[in-house]
Amino acid sequence: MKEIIGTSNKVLEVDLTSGTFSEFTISDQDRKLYLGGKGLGLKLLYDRMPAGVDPLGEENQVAFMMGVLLGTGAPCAGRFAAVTKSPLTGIMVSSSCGGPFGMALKTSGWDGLIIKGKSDKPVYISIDSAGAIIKDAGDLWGKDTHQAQEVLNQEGSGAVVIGPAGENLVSYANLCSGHRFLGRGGMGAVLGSKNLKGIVAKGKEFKIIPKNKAKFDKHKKKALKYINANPVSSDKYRNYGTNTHVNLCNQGGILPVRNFTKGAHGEAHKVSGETIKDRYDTKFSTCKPCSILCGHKGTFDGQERAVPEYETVGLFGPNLEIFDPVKISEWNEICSLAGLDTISAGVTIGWAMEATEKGLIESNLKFGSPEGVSDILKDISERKGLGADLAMGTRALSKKYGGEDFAIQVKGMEVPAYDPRGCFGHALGYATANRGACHLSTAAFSVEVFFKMADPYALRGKASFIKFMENLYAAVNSLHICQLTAFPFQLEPPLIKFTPVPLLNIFVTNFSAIAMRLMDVSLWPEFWSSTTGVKLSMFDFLKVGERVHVLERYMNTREGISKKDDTLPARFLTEGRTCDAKGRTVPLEKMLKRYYQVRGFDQNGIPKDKTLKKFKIEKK
Amino acid sequence: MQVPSYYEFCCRVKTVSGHNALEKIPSFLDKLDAKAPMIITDKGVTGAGLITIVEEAIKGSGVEIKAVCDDVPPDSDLKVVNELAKVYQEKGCDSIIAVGGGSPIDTAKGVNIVVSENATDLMQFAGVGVIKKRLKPMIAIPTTSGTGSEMTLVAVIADHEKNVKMAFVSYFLLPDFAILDSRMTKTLPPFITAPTAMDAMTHAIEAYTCLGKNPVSDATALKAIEMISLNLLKVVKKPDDLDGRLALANASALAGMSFSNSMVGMVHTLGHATGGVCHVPHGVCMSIFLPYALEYNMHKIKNDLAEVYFALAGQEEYAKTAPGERAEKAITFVRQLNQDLHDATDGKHARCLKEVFDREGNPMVPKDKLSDIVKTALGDASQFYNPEDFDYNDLMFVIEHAWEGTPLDRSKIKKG
Amino acid sequence: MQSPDYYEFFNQAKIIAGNKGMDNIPLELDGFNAQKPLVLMNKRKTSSCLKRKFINALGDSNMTVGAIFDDVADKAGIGQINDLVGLFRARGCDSMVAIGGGGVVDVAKGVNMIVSLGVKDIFQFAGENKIPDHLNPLVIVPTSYATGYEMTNKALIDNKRFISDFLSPDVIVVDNSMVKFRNNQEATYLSLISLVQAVESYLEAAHNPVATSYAYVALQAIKDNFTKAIAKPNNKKVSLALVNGMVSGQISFANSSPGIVFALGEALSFITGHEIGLSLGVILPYALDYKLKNKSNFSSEIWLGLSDFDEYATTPESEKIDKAILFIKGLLSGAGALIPKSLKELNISKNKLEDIASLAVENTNNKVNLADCQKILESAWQGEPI
Amino acid sequence: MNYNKYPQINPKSKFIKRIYVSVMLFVVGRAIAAAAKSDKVVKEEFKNLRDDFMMRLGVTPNGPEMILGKNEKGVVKYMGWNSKGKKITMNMQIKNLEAAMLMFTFQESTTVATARDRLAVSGDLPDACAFVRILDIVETYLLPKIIVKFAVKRYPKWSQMSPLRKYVGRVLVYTRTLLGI
Repeated sequence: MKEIIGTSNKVLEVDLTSGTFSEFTISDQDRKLYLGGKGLGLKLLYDRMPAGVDPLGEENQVAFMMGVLLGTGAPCAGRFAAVTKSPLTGIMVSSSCGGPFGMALKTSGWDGLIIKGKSDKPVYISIDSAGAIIKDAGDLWGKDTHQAQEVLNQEGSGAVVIGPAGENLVSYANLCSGHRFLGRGGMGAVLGSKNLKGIVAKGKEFKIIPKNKAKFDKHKKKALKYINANPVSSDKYRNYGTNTHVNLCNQGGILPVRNFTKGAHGEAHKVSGETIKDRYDTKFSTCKPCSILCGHKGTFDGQERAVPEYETVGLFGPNLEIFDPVKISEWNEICSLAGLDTISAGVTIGWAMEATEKGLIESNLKFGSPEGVSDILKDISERKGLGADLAMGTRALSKKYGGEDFAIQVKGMEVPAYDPRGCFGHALGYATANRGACHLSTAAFSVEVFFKMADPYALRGKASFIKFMENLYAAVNSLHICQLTAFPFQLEPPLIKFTPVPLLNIFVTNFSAIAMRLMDVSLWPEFWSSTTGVKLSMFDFLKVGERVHVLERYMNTREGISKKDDTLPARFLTEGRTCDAKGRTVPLEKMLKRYYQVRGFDQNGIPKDKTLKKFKIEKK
Repeated sequence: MQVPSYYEFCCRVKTVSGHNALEKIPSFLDKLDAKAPMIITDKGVTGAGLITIVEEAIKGSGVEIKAVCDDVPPDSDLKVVNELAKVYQEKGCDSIIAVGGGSPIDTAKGVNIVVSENATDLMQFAGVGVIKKRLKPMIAIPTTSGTGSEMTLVAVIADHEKNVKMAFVSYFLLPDFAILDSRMTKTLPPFITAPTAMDAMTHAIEAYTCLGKNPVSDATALKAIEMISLNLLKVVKKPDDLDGRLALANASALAGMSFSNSMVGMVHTLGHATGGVCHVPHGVCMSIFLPYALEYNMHKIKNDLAEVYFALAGQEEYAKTAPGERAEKAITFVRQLNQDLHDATDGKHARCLKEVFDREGNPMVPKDKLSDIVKTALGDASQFYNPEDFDYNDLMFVIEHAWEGTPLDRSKIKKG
Repeated sequence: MQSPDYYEFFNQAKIIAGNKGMDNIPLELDGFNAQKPLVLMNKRKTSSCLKRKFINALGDSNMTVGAIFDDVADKAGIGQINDLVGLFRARGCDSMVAIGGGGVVDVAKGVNMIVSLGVKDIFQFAGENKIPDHLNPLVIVPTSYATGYEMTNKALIDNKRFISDFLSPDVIVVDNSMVKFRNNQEATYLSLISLVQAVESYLEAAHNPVATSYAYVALQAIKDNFTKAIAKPNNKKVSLALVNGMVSGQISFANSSPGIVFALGEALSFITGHEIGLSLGVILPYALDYKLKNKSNFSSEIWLGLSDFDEYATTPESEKIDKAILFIKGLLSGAGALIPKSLKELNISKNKLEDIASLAVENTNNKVNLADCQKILESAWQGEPI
Repeated sequence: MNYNKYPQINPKSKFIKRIYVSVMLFVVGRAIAAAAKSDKVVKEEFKNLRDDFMMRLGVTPNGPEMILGKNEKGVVKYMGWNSKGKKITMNMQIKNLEAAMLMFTFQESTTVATARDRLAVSGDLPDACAFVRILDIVETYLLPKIIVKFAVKRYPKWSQMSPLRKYVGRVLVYTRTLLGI
């Protein structure tokens, strides 16, 4: 088998309009400044796509970017990213996935794939090291994500496809590869609008060898040690998957209950990862390769189904006041097959239930009753009846029917299953995250609520804390490696591991700026440089993260984003949770002001020229 | 435009104006879900056949006029009010339409208090802000385009037995609707049109020049002045000019808005008194005293008066006149207007007190009454809104000139 | 001038403006036989000290405040309204006081509908003249923030329009301790709202002697103070004058038929989320140019509002409108960077214009013409006069 | 919704201002009574008033206030701050304490206050008019010219009030006000 030392730096560019493809190489500078994955994807689109294009129009482009570490056997690196302009939010969206497509494309010798143009009839793309062939997908159209993949996988070792939801341009339809998803922001609709049912790559043509093998293996050992030593990754996630969050969130009062009104619920334990594990004997079903092993499947009354991730459980469960794992797993499956984002779907249905209650719309959806949910999910993916409206997402919905105050979305993207009124840092993260309400851009809830390393209600230092987390994860997603490694890689290094938590808390809460500087995140850059052979210090690494974040922000401001959009649903700003006697609401303004300062944005949230200059982003 | 450091403005009346505005009455009554109005008016109005127009406009709309009472005397009083209230209750009415000038409208306000509060003694509601609930729906249809009482929150009702006049002040006394319809003023004879319009003119000018002025009342006042000076003579010469009539009606309403918020000064101080002592029609007093009061206050209101001149004479004249002379010109203009009206009504429109005659043609203001008038005047509240202070002697000095019809000797005016 | 063949004018509100204005609230409410108001604020839109100032102003009156709810959302929603109805009844309130603008007032009007008429669902009243009867007294204390509907007979709840004379406030208290602008952006946006509203009530279509009198007041206030406000936004005199103007502007607007500029600005801010004042500022000049094409649209009196007697009198009739429009453009360019020169500069993507135009038409139920809307937006986006 | 987060509020009483206004009312009341004895014009004005004249000048809604009227002998007297059991023929109410402060700190003259509708009068208006005129004269006695110039529309000229009369009057009024005789 042929070998690739480090990276191939080859990107395949397919134009569906003309039906042709071409390839180009990534410049060393882009590679150094944007690493790969999300970051590089954004940069490529920034160079290729003008502002103000219609997300579902011909001019919109999708970039699939394979991480540098993908295929090297680095732990938890079996992931790839996709970047495009979202029909849900109208701004840039990036997503990460652990499905087989990534490995397949990379081992066909490609570091990335850019799709542009629009086919006039349903097609799919078949890729190998020689290039791409566009084939008719007439008989695939209408198939669900699994059937479609079965067909495509006959031509290769990994595919990514859309389901009916994507074909019907549901604005939060997603992409499916294996049983993993590029979940958020409606990328499915973008492919659907291009009449592209799926992409399959031959794979297994190349072997990926790190430049500096010895150094690489050293770090790999260290990484595995950390992962297996860390209680979160080696115990919680490995045993219960992300659903271990249910109890933690419930105790912390940040569980979404009844469309984000309560914050906690007595029956939450019924849907916790722990309960699911011992009631539905779960087995591993993970990304490949992976060493954390958070993904599971289980047997729900007789049928083997994937165990829903925490977001799905939280938003289909407590958020609708339903505590039946079987139902939730069933709905999860419906979404998987149709290619629907479960977060947006869950929140949208939550909105529909409350709107029905308040007489803004008419439906049979009611909090606490599973009745009608599976039907509405199908209707959404087929855009039938009320489903057609729900398919627009909560922002458009609430603009049409009213009820914007309880439309739980930011910049058009529905809020994941962490109630920001219990973790102000995370709240700021929601407001400033580039793709809209996103729990992954900071994941601050874990530090504030799970590990209690910062006072969740304090405002001091939140700005620089959030800035750091955003930068870190932007960089991690550009490597690209699983974000869950953040727990072991950050918490296991001695300095943090051996400082007592209360002390950490005081330090992070009051001197976050310094605390963040002392954070040892060297492991990630080491992996990258040992693979590419290009030097990358820890500070370069974080600077890349910042660069990526600022670039994405700048691209969004060209789409009209400014301070007015960096906000939260009225519910979080004006109503307290019932579980919180103080009835606290998020004092966003104060944090935002400071955040813009530390970010180098003006007070309207637009990156200053000198900030752009600092990161070598040329204004367009 | 200077914004005073404090002011109040209120006009809760919905004003409806048009050549066929009356036809809207049913829909308005419906809005306030009323369908059985009682019409209160005076003989003059019925005589002129105005009520028939109103009835025509309402006919066939589901609204049924339960009673038409046209026996309101010019100086209405408590007795009348109580009688009408009885009628209202007996006939089971649910709203009031007042058609006419000051007297019917004030009476209607009184009736409304009695029927809404189920009052046995109206007088217990006298005073400021005693009435604290919404009254029955009331529509006012002015027929004189002068008094502006359709726009005021005051009702003055006399009790001739006890021989006292009581003022009722409450925002709930404002009619819900004031309907200005050109047909209602069309038949008003020139020699009455003239003084009533001058009455409105006075309201507007005093509103603009007295102490209670505020930006909003200024704006409405200016409009009113402009509309009157443009249309008054035209209408007096050509009584059936409907557009002119409508303009005057509008002007009077606008003036009403202004003065009911900014209050009025010396002209009214003397005017009320003259009316009270010698029963000279209000409008007549207004048109006579206006120029004199302006002269008396001149040194305090020079700038405002200059702006009034803009509205009076129009922009060309205003531009032509040197800034220093505009105020003077304004007074001359008013005098001239009185003169023109005098000619146009072949002498029926009085320019000075000695020219005021009653129907039998004998003078209504004998010179020896002047001091009585002044004494009464000193008890009139409007004096506090007048820019310049005055005492007995000042008033005598002014009214004597007004009687003779000779301009004031300014040197004699005491300036503070 | 002649008066039009037909017009209606209504301003329910008593305006109390100036020094110690708020101290009159107890008396005014007592005049309606009300002693216990529920007070609404939006602490994110008004500076924090206003709450204290309000309470102090009520000192030594027998009035109790049922509650001061300062968490009103920016946009009125039925959920919060129902919550507040609960609070209103729990405290046995009998009247509403709204401090500020936008959602605060809409919510107040919503609550008032329910508690006054004792209904469960207010959406039965959505639309024109659906409200059957008088509501409880509503006092509005404008601050430096407004959206253009507060003083009118309109309310916007869950994006549904309520239009009825019974929705107009009963008392408007412009107290000079409450109106100070926090920054010149706020000042600009507020002024622009009343500027547009006033200008549009000078359109011949809606020419109404009383309404234009109010519009005149608004224009005068803006003419004298707009530029000052940009230089010194926290000057009390200036902000008092401008907020006064805003009140008059809204009243004239409430009595004129809906104008195209305001409709467009409203639609623009609804779809893009920009402040309505800003949206109006960007659109106004282009709309004016468009209107200019047939002058008959305007009454030359608009120039009187923007100049003074001497200047007006000495301007030849034919030039008055041009001068007025020139003056307005002057004001806008005076605001410099506060008002972008085009929608493009605002980064509004072109594919949104269509929706904006049709929304504007829908909101005014077809009282404005779609083609006009599109033309104006187009040129406003390009930044080139038609 | 958590009601306790939004408590009921009973605005405090403005103690200092109340005291100040009460004192001023007291002084004014006594001064008028005094002037009624010392100054012929004031005397004249009062003579024309009805015999059972009894007026209240106060602040709505809950005071302070002062009562002034003629006693059975027809002598004008300051009758304290409690209107109980007195037949008020003319009632002058200042709309609120702040308005009263503005008046009694001479930021707003009586004229301006009336023009700004800060006073509400009920009862026979002629009496009220007379009273305001009296008030103006008394002010000229009590206060230095600089203040009064703003307080009244026109400051009495030599012809109307010779310095002699003014200063003698002032002394008399002050002593009587203080001693209450």
